[in-house]
Amino acid sequence: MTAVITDPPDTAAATRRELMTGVLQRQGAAIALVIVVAVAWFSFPRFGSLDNLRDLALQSSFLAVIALGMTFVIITGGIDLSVGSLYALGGVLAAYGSQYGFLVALALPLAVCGLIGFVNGVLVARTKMAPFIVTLASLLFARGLLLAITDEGSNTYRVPADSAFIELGRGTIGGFGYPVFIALVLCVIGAVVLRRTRFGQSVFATGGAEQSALLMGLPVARTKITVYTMSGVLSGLAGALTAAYLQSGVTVIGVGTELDAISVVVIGGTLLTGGAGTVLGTVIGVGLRNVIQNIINQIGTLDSNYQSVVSGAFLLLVVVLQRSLARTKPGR
Amino acid sequence: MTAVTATAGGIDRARVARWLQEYGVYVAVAALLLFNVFFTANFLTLGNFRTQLVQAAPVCIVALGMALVIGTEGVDLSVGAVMALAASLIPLYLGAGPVPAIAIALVVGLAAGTFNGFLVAHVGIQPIVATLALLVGGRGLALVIANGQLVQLHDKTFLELGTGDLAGIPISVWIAGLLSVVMALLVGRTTFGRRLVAIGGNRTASALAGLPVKAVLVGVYAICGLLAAVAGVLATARLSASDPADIGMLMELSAITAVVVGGTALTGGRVRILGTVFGVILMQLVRATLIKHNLPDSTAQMVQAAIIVVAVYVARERSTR
Amino acid sequence: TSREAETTSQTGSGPAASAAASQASGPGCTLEKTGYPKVDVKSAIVGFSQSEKEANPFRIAETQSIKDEAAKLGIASDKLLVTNAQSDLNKQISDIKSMLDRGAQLLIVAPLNSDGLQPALDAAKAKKVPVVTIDRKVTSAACTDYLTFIGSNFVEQGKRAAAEMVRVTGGTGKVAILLGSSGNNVTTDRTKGFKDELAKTAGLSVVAEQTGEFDRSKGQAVMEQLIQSNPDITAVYAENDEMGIGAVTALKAAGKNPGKDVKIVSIDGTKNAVQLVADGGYNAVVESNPRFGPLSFKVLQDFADGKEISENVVISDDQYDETNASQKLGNAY
Amino acid sequence: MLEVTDVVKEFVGVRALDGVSFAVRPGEVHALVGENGAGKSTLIKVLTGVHRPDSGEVRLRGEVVSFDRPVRAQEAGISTIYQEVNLVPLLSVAANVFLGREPKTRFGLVDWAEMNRRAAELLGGYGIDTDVKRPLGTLSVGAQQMVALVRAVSTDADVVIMDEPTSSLEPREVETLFSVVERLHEKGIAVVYVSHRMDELYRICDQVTVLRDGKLVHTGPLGDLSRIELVSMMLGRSVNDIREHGATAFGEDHQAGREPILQADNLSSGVRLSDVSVSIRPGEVVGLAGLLGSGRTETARAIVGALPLDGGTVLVGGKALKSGDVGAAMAAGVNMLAEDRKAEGIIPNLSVRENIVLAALPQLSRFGVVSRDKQDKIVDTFVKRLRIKVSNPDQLVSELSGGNQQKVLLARWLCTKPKVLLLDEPTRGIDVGAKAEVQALIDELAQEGLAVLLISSEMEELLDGADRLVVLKDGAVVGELSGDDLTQDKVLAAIAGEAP
Ligand SMILES: Nc1ncnc2c1ncn2[C@@H]1O[C@H](COP(=O)(O)OP(=O)(O)OP(=O)(O)O)[C@@H](O)[C@H]1O
Ligand SMILES: Nc1ncnc2c1ncn2[C@@H]1O[C@H](COP(=O)(O)OP(=O)(O)OP(=O)(O)O)[C@@H](O)[C@H]1O
Ligand SMILES: [Mg+2]
Ligand SMILES: [Mg+2]
Repeated sequence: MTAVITDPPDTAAATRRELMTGVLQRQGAAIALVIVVAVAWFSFPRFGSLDNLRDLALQSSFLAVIALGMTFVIITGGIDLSVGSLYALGGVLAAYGSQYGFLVALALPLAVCGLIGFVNGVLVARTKMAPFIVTLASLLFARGLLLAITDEGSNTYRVPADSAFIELGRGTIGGFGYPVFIALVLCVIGAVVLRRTRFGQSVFATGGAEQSALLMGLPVARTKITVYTMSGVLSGLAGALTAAYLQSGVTVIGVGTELDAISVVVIGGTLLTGGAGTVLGTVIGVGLRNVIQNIINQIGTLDSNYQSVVSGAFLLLVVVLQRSLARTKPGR
Repeated sequence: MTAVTATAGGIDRARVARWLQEYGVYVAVAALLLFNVFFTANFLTLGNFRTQLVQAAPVCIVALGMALVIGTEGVDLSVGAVMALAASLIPLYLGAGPVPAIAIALVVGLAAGTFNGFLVAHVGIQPIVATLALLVGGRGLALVIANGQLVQLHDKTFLELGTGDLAGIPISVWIAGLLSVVMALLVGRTTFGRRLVAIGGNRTASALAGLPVKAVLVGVYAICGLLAAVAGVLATARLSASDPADIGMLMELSAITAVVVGGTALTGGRVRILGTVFGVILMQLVRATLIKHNLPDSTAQMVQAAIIVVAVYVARERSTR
Repeated sequence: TSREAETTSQTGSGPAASAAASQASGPGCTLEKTGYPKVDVKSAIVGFSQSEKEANPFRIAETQSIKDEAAKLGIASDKLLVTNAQSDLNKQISDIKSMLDRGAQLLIVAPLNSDGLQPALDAAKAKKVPVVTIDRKVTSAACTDYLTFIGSNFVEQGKRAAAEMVRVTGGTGKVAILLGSSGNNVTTDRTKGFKDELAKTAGLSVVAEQTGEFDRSKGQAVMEQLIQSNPDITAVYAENDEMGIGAVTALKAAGKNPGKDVKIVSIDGTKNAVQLVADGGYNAVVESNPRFGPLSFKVLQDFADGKEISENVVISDDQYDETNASQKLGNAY
Repeated sequence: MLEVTDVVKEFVGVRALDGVSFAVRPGEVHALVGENGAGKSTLIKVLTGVHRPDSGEVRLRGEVVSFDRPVRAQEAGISTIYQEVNLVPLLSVAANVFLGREPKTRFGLVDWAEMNRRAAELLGGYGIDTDVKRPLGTLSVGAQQMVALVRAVSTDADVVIMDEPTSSLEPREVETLFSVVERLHEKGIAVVYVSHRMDELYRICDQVTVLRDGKLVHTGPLGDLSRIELVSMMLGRSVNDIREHGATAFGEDHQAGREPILQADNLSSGVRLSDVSVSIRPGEVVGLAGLLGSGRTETARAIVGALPLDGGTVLVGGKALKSGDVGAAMAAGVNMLAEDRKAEGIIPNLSVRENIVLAALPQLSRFGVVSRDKQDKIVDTFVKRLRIKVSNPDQLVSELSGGNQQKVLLARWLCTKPKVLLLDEPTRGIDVGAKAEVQALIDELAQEGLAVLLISSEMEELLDGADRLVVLKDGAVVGELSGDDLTQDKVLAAIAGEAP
C-alpha cells in the first residue's frame, strides 16, 4: 500500500526543531541551576565545601519527597494544597508513634496521610470537585487534626533518644544523610514509574486529555486516586523523616510548603495544565530553590524582608525564561 | 413500568440537585442563620449583624475580583500581598491627606494587578505561577517599604472609613455592597463582562471571534488588583494601623473558597456575583459560629474543611451519565 | 544605645525585680566542663540566627540589640553573621550550619521552636562552638547541647499577667483569652501560667479562649465576635500586645470603654500598648524583654573567662501599669 | 452480536433516544444514519458504556450486559472511534496507539523500543508513514483520525463502531478506511458505521438503521432503499420534496464584482505556507482545494491574522491589514469560520444568544453597556433566517446538535455584516438537511455581494459551490482553475503536479 500520510521533509525538520526547543525548555531550569551553582561556587568559597553540600542535599531531600508526589498530581492536571499540612501531621504522628517502636513510627504517618490523600483522590475523581478546593479543605482538616492530637499544639511529642527511628533521620553514608538517599531512590523509582509503566502512561493521558483517556478505556479515576494517595503518603514520609531528623514532632513546620512544592515542580518544567512533566525536572527545581536560598545565606547581609522579594523575583525570572524558550517553538 | 417510575424518580433527584446547585449557598446561609438564632446567645442583635457585615466586607471585595479572575479560568494568589502593599503605602502618604494616600494605594494595586495580567495574557504564564511570584515577593516588598513596622494611624478622616457610618450602615459595608452591584452589572450587562465570560468558556474560540483576549485578561487582573487594594485600605482603616506583616494573610484562600462555595466553578466561563457575596457571608457566619461557641482551633479547622467540601459538593457541575 | 543602658541599669531595681532576678538556676557550666576552646569574644566571628522576619517590634528590637551590642564591643561588622529563618524551621537549621561553615566561633540563636533544633545544636557541638539560645528555651540539654538559655519565663509571664488581672479587676469578672498561634509553645506557656494563677482567684472565670494568632486584626475580629455573644465579658487577657490593641479597637467599636468597663492585660511591652496604658485605655502590660544583646555577649565573655554559667539566665521583664507607664514609655520598644 | 432493545436516554430537557432498538450481526457493516441531533452518537455512547440508558437493555452475544465504563465495553470486544478525535495530543503517536496495552519488557516495564517499532509497523500497514515518536498533537486532524482508526482496529474486537470517521479524511485516506472496513467485514467482525455521506454508505454498508429525533424510523438492508428514500426518511419529508433539490444546494455562478475586495499576497509562515496568494472579489466564491495538510486551514488563518506571518500582505479594499491581529481583520470585515467547531468555535457555557452576538458586541452596546433589545432583534432575525432549531435563545449552545451549532457560528459572523467570509469546512459533520441549508445560504450570501473563501474536503461541494478554485499542495499554490476547468480530473491533475 502506498503511503497516504507522510511528513513532508521540511516538517520533519520542524519536528526536530520542536523537540529541540522542548528539550531546551525542560533544560531551562537545569541551565539556570548550572549557572547559579557556578556563580555561587566562584563567588562564595564556602559554597562548595563538603559540609555545605551535604547540608544542601539533606535540606533538599524533604522537599524533594513532597515534590515528587506533587509532580504526579500536577501531571494528571490536578494540584495538591494539602501537602504542607500532611507533612507536619506526618511528623507529629511519627514522633508519637516512635514510642511504640520503629515500625509504628513509620507506618502511622504513612497510613494516616495516605488515607487523607486517598480521600482527596476519591473526592476529586468521583465527584468532579476541583482539586484546588478539595485539597484546600484537607489542608485545613489535617492542620486541625494535628492540633487535636497535640492538645491544641501545646504538646510536642519527642522521639525517644534510644529509638532506632532517629537513625533514619540522622544516619549518614559518606557524610550524606539517609534522607538524601531515600529521596534519591524514591525519585528514581518515581521516574521509572512515570516513564516506563502503564500507570505512568495513564497519568500522562489523564492530564493530557481526560475525556479521551476515559474513552480509550484507561482507569482515569483509579489513576487520580492513586496519585493523590501517593502524594499523601510521600508527604507523610517526608514528615516522618523530618521528625526523625529533628527528633521531635514539631507542629509549626509545613506552613506554605505546598506553594514551595508547586513552584519547584513548575520550575522543573512540568505543565500546570497537566499532561507533561518529568521527575528529573522536579529534582532540578528543588535544587535550584535551595541553592538560591543557600546563596542568600552566603551573602548574609540581605535584610530578611528583602529575602522574599528576591525569592519572588527569582521564581518569576525562571518561569519567564522558560516561557520565552517555549515561545521559540514555531507558530502558536 | 418500573423503568418509567425509575426515570421519574431520577429526574426528580436531578431537579433537586440542580436546584441545590443553583441555590445551595443561599440555603446554607439561611440554615446557618436559623441555627444561630436558636443556639447562639445574643445572636439576634443589630450589633451582631453589623459585626458580621463589617468583618465580611474586605473579604467580599477581594472575592469579587477573584470571581472575575476565576471566571476567565484563572486564579489570583497575590491578593493578600497586594493588600499588604496598599497598607504599607498609606502611612507614607497620609501626611498629604487621606485622598492622595488612598489614591496611591489604589494605583499600586491596579499596577500590581496589571502586572499579573501582563504575565498571564502577554507572557503566557499560568495564572497560579504568575501570581505566586507576587504572593512570595509582594509582602516582602511591603515590609521593605514599611521598614517591617506596624504604623499606628491617627488621621481622623481616614479612620472614618473603618469606623464610620452612613445612614446607620458602616461605610465599608456600603462600599462592598456598591462594588457588588457594580461588578454584577459589569459582568451581566457590559461588553467587557460578556467577553470575560466567553474567554473563560473557550479562549481559542474567543480569540478567533476577534475578541481582544489579552486586553480583557489584563483588565480582569487589574480590577482584581484594584479591589484587593480597596480591601487593603479598608482593612487598614478598620485596624487603625498599617500592618503589612499580617494584613490579608491567607486572604487568597479565603477569597477563592468564598467564590467556589458561592457556586462559581474554577473551570471558568461563569461568574456568579450574588453567589460570591453569599459565599463570603456563609464563610463569615461559619467562623462566627465557631468562635461564639468557643470551639478550639483544631475542631474549628476541621469543621470548616467539612463545610467547604459539602458546600462545593452540592454546587459542583454535574455530568449526566 | 541609651535604651539598652536604661534597661541594664534598671535590672534589679524596678517593680519587676523580684520576679526577674537573673539568678542562677541549676548547676553551672564552665569552659572546662565543656572542653571548648577559649575564644576572645571581641575578635571572634559571632553568628546570630533570627527565627522570624523582622516584621514586628519584638524581632526588630531583638536583632537590633544584638547588632548594637556587637558594635559597642567593637566587633567588626563582617565578623557578625546574621541570618533569618523566615519562620522555616529547616531553614534555621541550615542557617546555623552554614554559619558554622563560615567559621562562626560563637552562636546566638533565637529558636523558632522549642523542639526541632537538635541537628543544628549537634553540628555546633561537633565544632565545639558554644550556643546561647535567647527568648525561647529549647528542649535539648543545657551545657552539652547548648550553653545556656537567656530569656523570659513565659509561664511566669502568664502568671504575672494573671496577678495583674486579679489586681485590676479586683478579683471578680469574666475573662476572655486571646490566644497566640496554635502549636506555638509561647502560646502554651503563657496560657498555662495565666490559667494556673487565675484559678487561685475564685471570682474570676475564663468564659472564652480563641486564637488571634498574635495578630492585631485577628485579635480585633475575634474580640468583635466575643463581645457580641458574651456581652458580660469584663476582662481580656491577650497573649501579646498586638491582639490586645486589636481588642481595644473592637471594644471601642462595640461601645465599651476599654480599660474601664473591660480591663485589658497583655504581654510584650511594645510602645503602642504602653502608650495606651499611659492614656488609661489599657490596664497592664507584662514586658517580654527583647534586648538580649548585652546579656548574650556578657554570658559569652564570662564563659570565655572561665566563669560558671547557669543553665537559665532569666532576663528581667519589666511591667507597665497605670502608675509607671508614662515615665517608662521611653523604655518600651 | 450486539443489540439494544427499547433504550431511552434522556438528558436534561431532551429525549435523545426514545425507545430505540438496534442490532448488528457478525460480518455486517451497519449504517447508522439520521439528521444532526437524531441521537446517533448518543446511541453509540449507550452501547459502549459512556452513558447509562434510562431504560432498555444492551445485549452482547445474546447476554444482557451493563457497561459502567467504556473500558468494560472494550474488554468485552467493542472497539470504538468516537465522533470527536479522542486521543491524547501531548503523548507520542506510538503511545496513543498502545495506550492502556503497552508492550512490556521482562521486568514489567513499558518497552518503548518495541512499542515504537510495532506502532510504525501498524501505521505503515495502513499507509501512514510518520515519525511515531512525535507528539500526536503535531499531526493534522485527518492524520490523528487515522491514528485513532488504527488504534481501534488493532485490538481484537468483535464489534467496531465508527462515528463519522471520514468527516476529516481526504479521499485517499477514505479509500484506506474502506479497505480496512472491507478487511473487518471479511474477518466476520461487525461494523457500525455512522456517516452523513451517502456515497460512502452505499459503497460499504449492507444494513441501515435510520433515526429521527431520537426515534427509530427504519431498519433493514440498505440495498432496498434508494438514496432519495433514505434521505426522505432521515428528514421526514416526502420523496418528491427532496427530488427538487440536486446533489448540493448550490445554484448558478455568481455575479462577481470587478475589483478584488480581499487580496492576500505571498503569504509565508514557517514551513507551513510559502508564497500563497489568493484574491476574492465581492460576490465571488473562491474554493481552496488540496489534500489533507496542504495548508488550506493555514491560509485562512493567515488571512484572518490567527497565524503569525513571516512575510506577505493582506489587503482588504486596498488597505493593508495589520498582521497577526484577528480584531483588526474583523474590523475590516474579514471573518473566519473555524474548522474545529468544538475547540475553536462555540463557547459551550454560553447561550445561543450570547454565542451569536459575541463578535458583534461593540455594535450592540453604548458606552460598553450591551443593549438587550438590539441583541434580541439580531438573534431573532438570524435564528429565523438560518432556521436554527432552539427551544429558546437562552438554551446553552452545547446542547445543540452539530449542524445547529454550525448555524449559530454562521450567524455570529453574519451579524457583524462582514465583507469577506472564510469558511473552513462549513459542512463538516452536519447532516444532509442542514448541509443543504448551509450551502444554499452560502449561495445566497454570495448573491448579496459577500466574498467567500470556501474550504472543503468534499470535491463535489467545491466544484459546485466555487466560481474559482485555488489548488494548494504542501503549503504552496499549484494551480488555479475556473469556468470549464472546474472538474475533478483537472483538480487532481493539478495536485499531482501536471499543468492544468
Ligand atoms: N451530554 C449531553 N447533554 C445534553 N444533551 C445532549 C448531550 N449529548 C447529546 N445531547 C443531545 O442529544 C441529542 C442527540 O445528540 P447526538 O449527539 O446523539 O446526535 P447525533 O445524531 O450524533 O448528531 P450529529 O450528526 O450532529 O453528530 C441532541 O439533541 C443533543 O443536543
Ligand atoms: N501544530 C503543528 N505543528 C507543526 N506542523 C503542523 C501543525 N499543525 C499542522 N501542521 C502541518 O502544517 C501543514 C498544513 O496543515 P493544515 O491543517 O493547514 O492542512 P489543511 O489543508 O487545512 O488540512 P485539513 O484538511 O486538516 O484542514 C501540514 O503539513 C501539517 O502537518
Ligand atoms: Mg454525532
Ligand atoms: Mg484544514
